[in-house]
Amino acid sequence: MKKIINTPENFIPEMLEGIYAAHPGEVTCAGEDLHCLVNARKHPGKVGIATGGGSGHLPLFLGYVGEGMLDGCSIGDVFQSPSPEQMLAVTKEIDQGAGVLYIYGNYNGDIFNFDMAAEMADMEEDIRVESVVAGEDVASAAPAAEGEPNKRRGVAGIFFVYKCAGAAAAAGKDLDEVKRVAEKACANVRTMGVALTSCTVPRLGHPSFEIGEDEMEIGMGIHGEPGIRRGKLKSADEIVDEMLEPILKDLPFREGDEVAVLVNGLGGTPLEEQYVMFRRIRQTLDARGIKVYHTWVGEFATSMEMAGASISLMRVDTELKEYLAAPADTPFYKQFQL
Amino acid sequence: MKKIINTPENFIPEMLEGIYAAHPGEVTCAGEDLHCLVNARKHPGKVGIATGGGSGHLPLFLGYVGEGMLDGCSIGDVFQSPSPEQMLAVTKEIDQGAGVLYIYGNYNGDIFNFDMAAEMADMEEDIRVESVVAGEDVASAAPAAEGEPNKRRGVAGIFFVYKCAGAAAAAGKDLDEVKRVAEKACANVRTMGVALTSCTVPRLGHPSFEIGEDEMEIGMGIHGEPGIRRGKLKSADEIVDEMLEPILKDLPFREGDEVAVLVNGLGGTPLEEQYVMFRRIRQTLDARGIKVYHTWVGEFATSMEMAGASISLMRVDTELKEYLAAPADTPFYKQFQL
Amino acid sequence: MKADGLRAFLRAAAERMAEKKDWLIELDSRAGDSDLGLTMSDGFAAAAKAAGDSDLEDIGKLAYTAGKAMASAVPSTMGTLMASGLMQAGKVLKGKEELDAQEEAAFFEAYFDGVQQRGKAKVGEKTFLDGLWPAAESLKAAAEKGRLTAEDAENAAAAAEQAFENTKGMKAVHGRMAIRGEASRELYDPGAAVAMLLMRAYADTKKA
Amino acid sequence: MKADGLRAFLRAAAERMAEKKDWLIELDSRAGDSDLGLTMSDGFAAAAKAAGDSDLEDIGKLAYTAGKAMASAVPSTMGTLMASGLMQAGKVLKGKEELDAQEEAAFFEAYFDGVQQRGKAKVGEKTFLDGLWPAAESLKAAAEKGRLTAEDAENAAAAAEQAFENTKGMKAVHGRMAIRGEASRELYDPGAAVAMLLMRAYADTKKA
Ligand SMILES: Nc1ncnc2c1ncn2[C@@H]1O[C@H](COP(=O)(O)OP(=O)(O)O)[C@@H](O)[C@H]1O
Ligand SMILES: Nc1ncnc2c1ncn2[C@@H]1O[C@H](COP(=O)(O)OP(=O)(O)O)[C@@H](O)[C@H]1O
Ligand SMILES: [Mg+2]
Ligand SMILES: [Mg+2]
Ligand SMILES: [Mg+2]
Ligand SMILES: [Mg+2]
Repeated sequence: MKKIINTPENFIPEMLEGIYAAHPGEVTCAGEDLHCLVNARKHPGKVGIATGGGSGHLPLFLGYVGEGMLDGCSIGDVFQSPSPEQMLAVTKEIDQGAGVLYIYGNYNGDIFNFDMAAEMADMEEDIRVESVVAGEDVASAAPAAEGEPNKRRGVAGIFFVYKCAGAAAAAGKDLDEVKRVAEKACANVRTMGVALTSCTVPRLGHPSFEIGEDEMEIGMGIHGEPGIRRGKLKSADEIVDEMLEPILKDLPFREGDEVAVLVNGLGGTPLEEQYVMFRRIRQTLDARGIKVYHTWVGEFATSMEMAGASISLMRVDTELKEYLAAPADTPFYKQFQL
Repeated sequence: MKKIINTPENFIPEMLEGIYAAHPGEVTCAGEDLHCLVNARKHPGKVGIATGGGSGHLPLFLGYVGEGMLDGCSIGDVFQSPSPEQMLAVTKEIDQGAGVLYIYGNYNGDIFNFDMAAEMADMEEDIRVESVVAGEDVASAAPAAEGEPNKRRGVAGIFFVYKCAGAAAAAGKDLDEVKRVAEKACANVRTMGVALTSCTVPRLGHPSFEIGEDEMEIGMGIHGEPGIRRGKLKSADEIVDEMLEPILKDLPFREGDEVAVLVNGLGGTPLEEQYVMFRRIRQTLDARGIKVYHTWVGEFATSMEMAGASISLMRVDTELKEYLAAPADTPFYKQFQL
Repeated sequence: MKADGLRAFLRAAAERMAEKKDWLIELDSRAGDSDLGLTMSDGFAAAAKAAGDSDLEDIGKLAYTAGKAMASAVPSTMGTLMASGLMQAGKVLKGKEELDAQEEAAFFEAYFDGVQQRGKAKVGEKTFLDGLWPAAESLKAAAEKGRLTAEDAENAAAAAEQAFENTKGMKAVHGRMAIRGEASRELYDPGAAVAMLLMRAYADTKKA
Repeated sequence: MKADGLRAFLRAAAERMAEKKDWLIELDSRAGDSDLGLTMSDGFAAAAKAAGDSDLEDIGKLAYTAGKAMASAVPSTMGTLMASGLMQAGKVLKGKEELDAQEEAAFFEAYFDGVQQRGKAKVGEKTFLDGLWPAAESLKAAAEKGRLTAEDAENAAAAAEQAFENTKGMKAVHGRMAIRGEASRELYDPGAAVAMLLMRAYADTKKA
């Protein structure tokens, strides 16, 4: 385990100290707890949006707190959920009288804690909270049957959900409307990942999983959850084909559709390789008559030093495009009006 | 070597195809050669700024071509200089009648090629070209004696040079003035790096250097050039101290100075760890009475999948702050007015 | 049972979890992320401490307080579920300074409900619920006779132990273990092991 | 020497570089980035091809053309330096369709100057210049007598060979090898090896 840290125990608190020190005036902490990060600028009357989850995924989660995106975020230790108390502290801090929307990924621990926090916000603080749970990893489960809960993991595609909901809230929409936009984004996004190497959780000190020197795992989750197929490392084009096919089939994405594309590096895979992947994605989309509205390439949801990448597509219409196009300004994510 | 590529030979051309496909309307290529990338938007009468160098360092070099930064860039294969002909093609494309400034790193091959390109631009195209060579890696050589050439490598600190010169050019300054600003930025920036793992040049197929499972090299260059000291991996605070001390001594940075700080990930080191590093940097600067004007943390000049980081400090005054604060918008780097 | 009885129970639970920490880590490492030993020993220690530090006589409020302490100490899946169990028991028993046999059995029923409502799992889906359910049922039946003895508690603990054994063979549908699909049948459920330790701690308390 | 002589010389240089490709890679791998074998064989092949494809009779223009082809084919340190050498020779000899002995020696002097001006190294700093310089001097002296024979070329090649041997012991101050500091004294300079092969190719041409 080769990490630039002091001790595993202090890793996340020290990282947070660094973040507050680097971005004064942009983010600040709610109460005394470093794990509760909020936008330093307040917008009276605006719907608040909070997220949260385990650490180790920067710029996810707290990196999207800022203008035009989210208002607050609570984070736990590496790959561990923050507590309901922390979520509540963020909720109280960001509520501007218009209620709060939670947007987070579909993981047991996060769901339980956000649900408990929502109950506490309602019972103890009289804050109306709604929740949207992102789960778009097509490799993680079959699509949910009518009336059944969605079992799919939430991964990098949540970026699109944040972006659209954040823009809707910034545009002054009310809680129901912001929630509807977030749900619409969720319903239209699909993701698939590939992992080449494991990361190491500092407290554990050993790689989360074993993977051969010449192997890859298609469909693996961002904590090392098993994917669809373990096999020999193939060429970039073959890897992309194997990831894109299930994504396209799932929604499905059809000729004439317009999509936003996100190529996301998991941490250890250079930007150069991500662009080699996008080249193939673009070729395939062109060949299928699927139009690309806009492309994002880079690290949006990582798994510390894990090598690998994910591809997310979101089908867009005029409304989602308008929200995607709106400017955003956080310490970790900046976008001018498209 | 675990890379998401097709073949080593096609790695860079395919990456470039991906970049052009992902950012239409922002960047375009000069002539027919993918390796010659220019801003798609032209600004008549503006001084053109070109850079260039080997591939494998994204977002360096081509990532800084865009509004408020650079106008064009030629790149070679991984860690290989582009040719004078390619540099000339970029020069011709970006010249808007006000001349062109080359800003690039202090490497033999790049110097020879840029010099040849400058001669060709002068002789064949009647374009006035000036050059500023960035070399701020304090680990790479002693400071140049009076009248002697600077032997230091140019590394991540060149970002500050691009930013300041780019803002000066965008503000309508003439070639001499933009060159003066670039030189001033160069004179005030210092960098030091640390490497934890090697990267692998795809064509070679083996790591560029050997390094033990528990070792680090302080001062190593971004192509694996030897540093100051190879030793056991230490704690984040100790590593930062060992890097920061020589930087502070070199200029020197003194009590009362104001600085811009850049913590740069080399590719394989997660953002989380970079912020742990910044925490210590900030503590030290605070203790020395050195004021931080603004902080940049992230990947600005990488070495593909190499794990490690560098720290750059630039001493700033009113003029440099004004140029740093100006907005910038490239596909890889976005900044709102500070 | 009075408030001090609940304090003793939580202390015993914390001791049991601490004692079996490595075993829980081991169980969880096969299926999940190896954190269960740490979260359960830390979580019950936090609950026991919160209860010990409080001078509440109201058993319901005390259970609720202990649950909240657990939730903020260990916000993992099982941490939050255990907190939800304690908090639900707290809501149901609020206002009581002493529990009769049926109320004592109801404590575990409410605990079960709290976990069930939070986690939305059903019995048979290879979770903590499968460990707790037979024990809670056994206590409920025993309480019909008007008092709960050390032997009744011992029987409940034995039922939980058997129930833990029975999780081998079940297919996981929740949490990280669900990822293993059919292969999960070969593993014991770590959450059910926690239920067994919890009932064992209850038997310890009744014996003392 | 006429234009066709230059074409033959460049062809011979390309052959020599191709033949010694692995050896150059090996030399460069100890000090640099192992690319020299590839860049020199590709670079001289490009120069030879450009010269072969052109029907210029002007030796100066032909050398310049070959140099430019080399520069765009292999923009590495040595690629650009060799291109600069050819281009400088081209500038000096522009307008000549046939070289007399002194002009033929001047070709190598100009080549030396081109490399020197581009790279700003001095003799003794362990570079290509140290390999070429004694050979160019030797040809210049031989040319005093009015003609340059195969034997003169052979002597120049031998001088370059000796000069290459002498680079061991010198301390590198340019390029990647300079990073090694004092330790560079133990290595031969790969660029000087190229000078030796170049002069060997010249001797080949004069013999043929
Ligand atoms: N929905 C659920 N309801 C009840 N228990 C659950 C549920 N999901 C998971 N569990 C229990 O949680 C245990 C794992 O707990 P824990 O290690 O905290 O989870 P993780 O570390 O994966 O978040 C499982 O063995 C199972 O008994
Ligand atoms: N300034 C210079 N002038 C002349 N020759 C030089 C100079 N710098 C380096 N060289 C020569 O270049 C050789 C290395 O060439 P090359 O492998 O192309 O360099 P690199 O791959 O390091 O860019 C050295 O052995 C040396 O002879
Ligand atoms: Mg990275
Ligand atoms: Mg676990
Ligand atoms: Mg070399
Ligand atoms: Mg080279």
